Amino acid sequence: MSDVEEQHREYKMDEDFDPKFFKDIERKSNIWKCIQCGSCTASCESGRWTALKTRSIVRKVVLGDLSVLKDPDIWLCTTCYQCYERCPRDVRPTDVIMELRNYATKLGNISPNHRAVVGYLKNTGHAVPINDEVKKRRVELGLEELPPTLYKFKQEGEDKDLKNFEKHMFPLPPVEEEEEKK
Amino acid sequence: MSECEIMDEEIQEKIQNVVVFMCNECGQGSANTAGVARMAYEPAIRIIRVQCTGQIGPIQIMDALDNGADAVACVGCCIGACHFFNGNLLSMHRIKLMKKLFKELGYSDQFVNQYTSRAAEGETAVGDFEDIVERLSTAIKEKGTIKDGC
Amino acid sequence: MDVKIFQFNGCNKCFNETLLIKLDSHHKVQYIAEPKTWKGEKTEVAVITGYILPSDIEQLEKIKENSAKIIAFGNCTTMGGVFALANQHGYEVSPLKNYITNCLNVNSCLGEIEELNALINGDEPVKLKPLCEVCHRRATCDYLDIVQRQIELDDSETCYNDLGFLCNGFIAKECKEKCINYNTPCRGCKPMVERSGIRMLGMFGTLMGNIEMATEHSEKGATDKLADAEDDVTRSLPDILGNFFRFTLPTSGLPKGRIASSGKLIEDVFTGRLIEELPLITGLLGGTNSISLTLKVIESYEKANQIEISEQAKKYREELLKLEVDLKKSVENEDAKQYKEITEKIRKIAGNMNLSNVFFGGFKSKINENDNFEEYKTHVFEVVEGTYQNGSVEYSIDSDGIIKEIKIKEGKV
Amino acid sequence: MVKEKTFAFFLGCLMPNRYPAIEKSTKFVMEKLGYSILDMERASCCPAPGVFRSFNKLDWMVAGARNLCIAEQLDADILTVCNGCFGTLQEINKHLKENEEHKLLVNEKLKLIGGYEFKGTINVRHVAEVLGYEVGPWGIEDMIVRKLNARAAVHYGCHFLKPTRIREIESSESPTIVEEFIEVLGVESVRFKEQLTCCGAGGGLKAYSGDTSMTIFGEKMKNIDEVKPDFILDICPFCHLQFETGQDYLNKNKNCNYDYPVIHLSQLVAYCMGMDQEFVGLQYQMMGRDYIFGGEEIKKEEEAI
Amino acid sequence: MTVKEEKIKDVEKVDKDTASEKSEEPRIGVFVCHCGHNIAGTVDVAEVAEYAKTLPNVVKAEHYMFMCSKPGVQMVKDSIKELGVNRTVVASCSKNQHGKTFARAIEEVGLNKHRHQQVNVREYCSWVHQKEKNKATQKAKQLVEAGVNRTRKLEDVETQKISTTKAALVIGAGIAGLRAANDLAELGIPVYLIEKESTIGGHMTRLNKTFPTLECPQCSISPLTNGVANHPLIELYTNAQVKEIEGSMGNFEIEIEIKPRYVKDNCTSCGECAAHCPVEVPSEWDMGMSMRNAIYKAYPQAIPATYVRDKKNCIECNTCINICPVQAVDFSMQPETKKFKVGSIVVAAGYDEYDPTEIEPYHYGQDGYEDVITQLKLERMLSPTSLTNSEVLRPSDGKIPKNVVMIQCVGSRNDQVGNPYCTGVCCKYAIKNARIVKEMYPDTNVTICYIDIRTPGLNFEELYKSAQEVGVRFIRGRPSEIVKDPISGELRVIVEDTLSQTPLQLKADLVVLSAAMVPPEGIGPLGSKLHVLRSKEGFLKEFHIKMNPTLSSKGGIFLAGTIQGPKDISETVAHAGSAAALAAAPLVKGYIEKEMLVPAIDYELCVNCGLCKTVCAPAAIDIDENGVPSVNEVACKSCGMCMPVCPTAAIQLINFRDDQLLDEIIAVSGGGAICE
Repeated sequence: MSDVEEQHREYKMDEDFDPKFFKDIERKSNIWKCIQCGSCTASCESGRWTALKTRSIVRKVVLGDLSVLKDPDIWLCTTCYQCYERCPRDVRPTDVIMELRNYATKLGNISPNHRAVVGYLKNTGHAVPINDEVKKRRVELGLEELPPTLYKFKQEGEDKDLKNFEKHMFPLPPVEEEEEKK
Repeated sequence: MSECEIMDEEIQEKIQNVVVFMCNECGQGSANTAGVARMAYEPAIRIIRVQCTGQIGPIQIMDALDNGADAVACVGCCIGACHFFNGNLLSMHRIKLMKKLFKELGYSDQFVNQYTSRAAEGETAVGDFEDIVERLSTAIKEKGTIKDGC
Repeated sequence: MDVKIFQFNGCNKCFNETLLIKLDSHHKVQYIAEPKTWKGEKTEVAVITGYILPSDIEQLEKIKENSAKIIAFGNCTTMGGVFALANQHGYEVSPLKNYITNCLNVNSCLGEIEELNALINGDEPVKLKPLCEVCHRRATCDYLDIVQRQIELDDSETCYNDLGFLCNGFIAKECKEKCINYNTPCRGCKPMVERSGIRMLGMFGTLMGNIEMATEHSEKGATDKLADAEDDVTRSLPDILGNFFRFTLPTSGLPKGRIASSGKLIEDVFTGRLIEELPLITGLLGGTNSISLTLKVIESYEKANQIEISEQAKKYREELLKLEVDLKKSVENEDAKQYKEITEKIRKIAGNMNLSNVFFGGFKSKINENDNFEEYKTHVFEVVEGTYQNGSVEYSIDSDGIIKEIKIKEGKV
Repeated sequence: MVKEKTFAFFLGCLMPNRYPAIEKSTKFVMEKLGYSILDMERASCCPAPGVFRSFNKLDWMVAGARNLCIAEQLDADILTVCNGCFGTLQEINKHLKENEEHKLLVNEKLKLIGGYEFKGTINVRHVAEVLGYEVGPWGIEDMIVRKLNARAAVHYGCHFLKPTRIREIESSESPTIVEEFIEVLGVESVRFKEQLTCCGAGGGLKAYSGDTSMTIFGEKMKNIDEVKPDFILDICPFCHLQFETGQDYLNKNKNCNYDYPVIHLSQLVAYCMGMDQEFVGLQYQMMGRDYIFGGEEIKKEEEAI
Repeated sequence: MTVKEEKIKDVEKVDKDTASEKSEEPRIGVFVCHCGHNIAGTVDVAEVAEYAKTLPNVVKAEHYMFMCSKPGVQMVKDSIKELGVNRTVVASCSKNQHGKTFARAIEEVGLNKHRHQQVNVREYCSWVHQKEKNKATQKAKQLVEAGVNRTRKLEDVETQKISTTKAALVIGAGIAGLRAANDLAELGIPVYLIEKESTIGGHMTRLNKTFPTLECPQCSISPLTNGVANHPLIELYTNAQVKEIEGSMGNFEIEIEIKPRYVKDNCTSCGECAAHCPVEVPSEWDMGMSMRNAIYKAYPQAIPATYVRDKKNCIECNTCINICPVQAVDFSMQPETKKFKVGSIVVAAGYDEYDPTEIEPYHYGQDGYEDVITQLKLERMLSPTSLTNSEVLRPSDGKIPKNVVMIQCVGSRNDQVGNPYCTGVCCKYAIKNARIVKEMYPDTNVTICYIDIRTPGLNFEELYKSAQEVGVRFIRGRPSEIVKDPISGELRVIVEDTLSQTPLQLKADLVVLSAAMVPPEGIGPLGSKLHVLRSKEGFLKEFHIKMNPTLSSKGGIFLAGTIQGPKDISETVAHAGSAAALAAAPLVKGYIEKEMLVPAIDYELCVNCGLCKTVCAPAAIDIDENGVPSVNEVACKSCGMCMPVCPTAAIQLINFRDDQLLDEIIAVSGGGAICE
């Protein structure tokens, strides 16, 4: 933690970190133009109730403070795009947060639930898999039991695409110990 | 500048002199603004001050190309904003025919171009310059320089 | 005086024309149709006709060291001429002055014998007016709204350019052939300025000034897209080279063409030209065969597209063909007087030795005072894509009327 | 050129796997309106804009592009009923059409996945936008056989309108598209406080921290409760889910007792166009199971299922 | 033909004269400037100078730290005196920065100033190629060589005096216009002052108090308004707009259109007509805060005092006609146009208040949100002449608000609405109004939500402090939204206090938006009539932001006040004063100097095609009955557009002739000595 404060004081990035980090964000938004007016935080639905302060996240990125990547707050955004809509300098905070999440994921900072969701996608092709009760309902409603999605074809034994999903998509870093403890 | 970074070496070798006729109004204005703002661009750009791009005819353009220029461009005010009524538009039409002519001769039509810029905004001038170099280098990649033929 | 006349490559019109020197002068004239065979003896005046290729360099050297005065006669020799259009395909047709810098020039296609005489005798060269001053059409010179490739021939007062029928007369000097008198816009074989083609380009480019176009800005602020886009301006000029640089390509300072060559220079001259210009060009470079060649080209097209020809027109054409035969004879036995008569007859019908008056579907202007022009008057015809063949000539044009390829089976025209 | 009046029907996850009734209704409505609906075989999750985009933007685009490719093969515009799916697919489609560099990247990866290639020939549509603008109140008027008489709290959700610069549907501050449409169905939209805020489900928040999600939702419910609507009308199965489970959660943990039926636009329209209440499927839902639409028949009800 | 022959003859004669002059062989002096490190830091100036020495006709090549400094200029002069240099090249900054300096210098020692060639190696070379020193030096050499080649053939161009019309036009009678008109008139110049509204005084008359001293604007402006209205040299036209503007610097021809007042000047402004007029519409002047009749006077103190009839809303009941004691009302009045000649034009068209409806989260102007108003409306409420007797009342229910929230940067500093600029006066007037309100109602909470408080300059920070002292709350944060509770109907402003990082919901009875200043409506047409450039924000563009902020892009047309960009009153007045002074200069002097940089026609080549006339925009080419063209030197704008169209290159712009350009082109396109 102390070293993070250190960075804080000196506004420097640690060298071993991919320098493309800020470049990407810069390219995807106008982050350096932020005037810290607070429109984003004010319009933030989640921020009213939680510690999420969009403005200060943006600030941290501008200052190159990497503690922001470990910050759980970035996962509290509901991507409602209200800040995106109202920012007078067109900073697009939502995109910034999305980028941050990407990097956080790379660093393994990702919640178990989210891991689970990725799991679902990889083996059913759905973030929310079907269950028997719904199958029943579908039949009652006069729909086919399984929607004609990947999952159905997997049942029919043809799941080439899903295998490829497994192989190529959404690689997640291995679970860290303390996370497992949780 | 970004262009000359991406541009591979031997192409850049081939781009030595790009003659840019800039009108006395927006053209010069934007180039000066760019200069004052220290906006870097490809050093091959050579600016010639003229009263209005309407003054530059095919003769001048061919002169430049004959004497070794790799490309020629006219930079004037925005269409409709010419300080002398319609010089930039007339120039534009002549350049169209020049381009056609080059096509007929089997060359790329990117050796001559018409651009516009806005005096207040240096980035327009730099944008034009970058665009010239960009197009020229692609043209060279495809069909070679104008000198290769002769 | 001792005059030697050399025919290099190209058509032999100018060469034949020089027969006329004999008429009203006592020069000792010698005609050398094959410079390669020429031994090379001292001479006072060497007149050179035809276009020059790099391969001719040693003959030229020979001529250079043997002759006191060298005169380039006719457009091909002075500025590359119509054959130089082949340079578009990478040939190196070049004017004499590229090799012999101090030569005297008699421009225009075909060359004018008065000027030649003047130069031979070393008199004051003939002073010539600008073409527009002798042209009976009058110009308002406003911006062009539209560019015409063919016009109906009823208006003989207005300047061609005002009709949208691009004419290069502005840069030309007055000449004997006077295509403009036969409803044919000038192509500037006798320019009064350097690099006339490029000047014309500048002029017409400007005159198209109020053919409007959309303005769009790229985020960089550059509007070059405008100049890139195909639009009315470029579409209306399908063949800039052929129309503005027909006679002056090598001297215009344009880079050498890179279009693939068909292998035969004469064919490369034609490819890329416009169908409605075709008879003029064949007329130019056919030499003693130009009449038959031109008529072949025309008739093949007429047949294919059912353009019917009046009896009168047919009559005149046959007449022309006969005359062509006689002309050949007169040339063979170097009979100047006969040559003169025949050429005058041809001029009467075809307008000039370039056959400006001959066109698809008839003739462009009245031939005899007393006959009814309407009978054999040409009209605007449609451009029909296709391949047209007539005896030794075969050519194909695309939908824009641009000649894609052409085959001329006869040997050297 | 894509087929006229034909849609590749993109199911997504929640609709087929939780609320099949919405799927049923949408098909019913669109076919009644003379559209032909094509199944998108082997379609997957869109994938969800909040969640998967957070993990890896490129893969998110790839998976989305894959779905687009399926529709491109069918050569028909995509129809979605979900803001999430709409958001993802519309954004990816638009982005890849404009951004060559990314298009290349994505196409490379698509080859690995299964020899797909993104061409960018189609568009992505949301059922609410199709009904609101293409069919329009004017168009639906003589198609309906029942006219309700009810007050609804309309919830637009976020990704349907925002970001406006990408969606280009209408202003996100005071949208009227759904209101104007349902007015014809005899449904009055009641304005409530902070109507346009998020339901709290999006952005992976529901998965990440249920409590926060519920806090936000609680506030929303409070505002809705103030105006006492007959039911809550949404245009997104995910919001749908949030409203359902959310009310339940609040009842259990925050000792409220809400019982507002949650109804998707398709369900409403389907009912008004003559589909029987049982197919609207309220009985399967957690809230307002025994809510009866009522409303008077304005036409002899023909070929109702 | 005779005509032409004559022409040819006298041209030949002229040629001979110039020929003799040309024959003296060029001796060129080249001077390379270091410009401190600006040039020398990148370009090897010594090397460039050395290279210059090697060029033909160059007799002197020097490099020096600051060529524009006195010794530098002296250097140039000396070289002319001592070495008989007759053409100079200075490689330093841009032509319009110091080109004149050296031109003047060589003129002082008897050379025609057109023999100086400015080479720009700073903006075009050193500043933009700082990373590539070698290439930059190479380029500099080429540029210098080009300059040398160019100067070699430069011809003398004499300057001609053109007399000016001693009168000025001032567009707009706001504070800026009034100031300018007054100053011009005081210099003895007749002024035509036109105003599109029916009264003069502009925005300033609407205000309640002016910062920082809380003075009464009416009191400060009325001397000026009265003064102008009664000035013998000022002709005032209200309800008037510019219809057409012809001509150029020194001699403009103006046509204005005057809309009828329908009330003759014998009006005694007794007010009977208004009193009996049945029509009532919201008053524009009062920002719709009060009503006016269809025949009205904008406000009691309005000048001119004559009433005016609003034809659009009039129902033509003729009451006013019958009731008027002096029969001043006359519906038959027609719009009239007036023409006059002037020498200079001052544009003082002022500004508009930004319309916040564009920013939807604030719901301005939507029903249910009547209590969201702009500062100008608040000014009207507070002002002594207001309907509310300067009480602050909620438009919705007429109650005195308990909570007033002011929102800054509405339409300023906002890329989304395309106004990136800071208006710069909002903070000041917001603080002023906040303080006034707080002082009026001590138990009302007045809050200002700001991004940054910008109160530069004397007395403004003090104003800020005084506001804090009386208890105005300042919250640093830009409100994202104004929400209305559908049930209680109360407004809340949602904002983050960025300093304490807390999201707040401020209860607000009255929300005041500090709206930006934007270019006035109809500036576009006016701008194009005047042929002046506009900045991308839409204001009229000044010639040079620092050195010449009052001259427009077109000579003879000057900008006064907010038409050039947002300003407060004192800045506006100063700006207007300077505009007036500059506009007056050529008129007082009586002439302007025009350089005869015009085309010359070679009549031997000319084929009388007349194309040059076709393309000449200022119609500076006359064609005589024989079709022979000639150049009208005064009208010519030296654009050279006639050159490329001339098929025979007969018409050539002096010093831009084909061959002169060719020399320069050869050098820069690499055909020059340097690349061989």
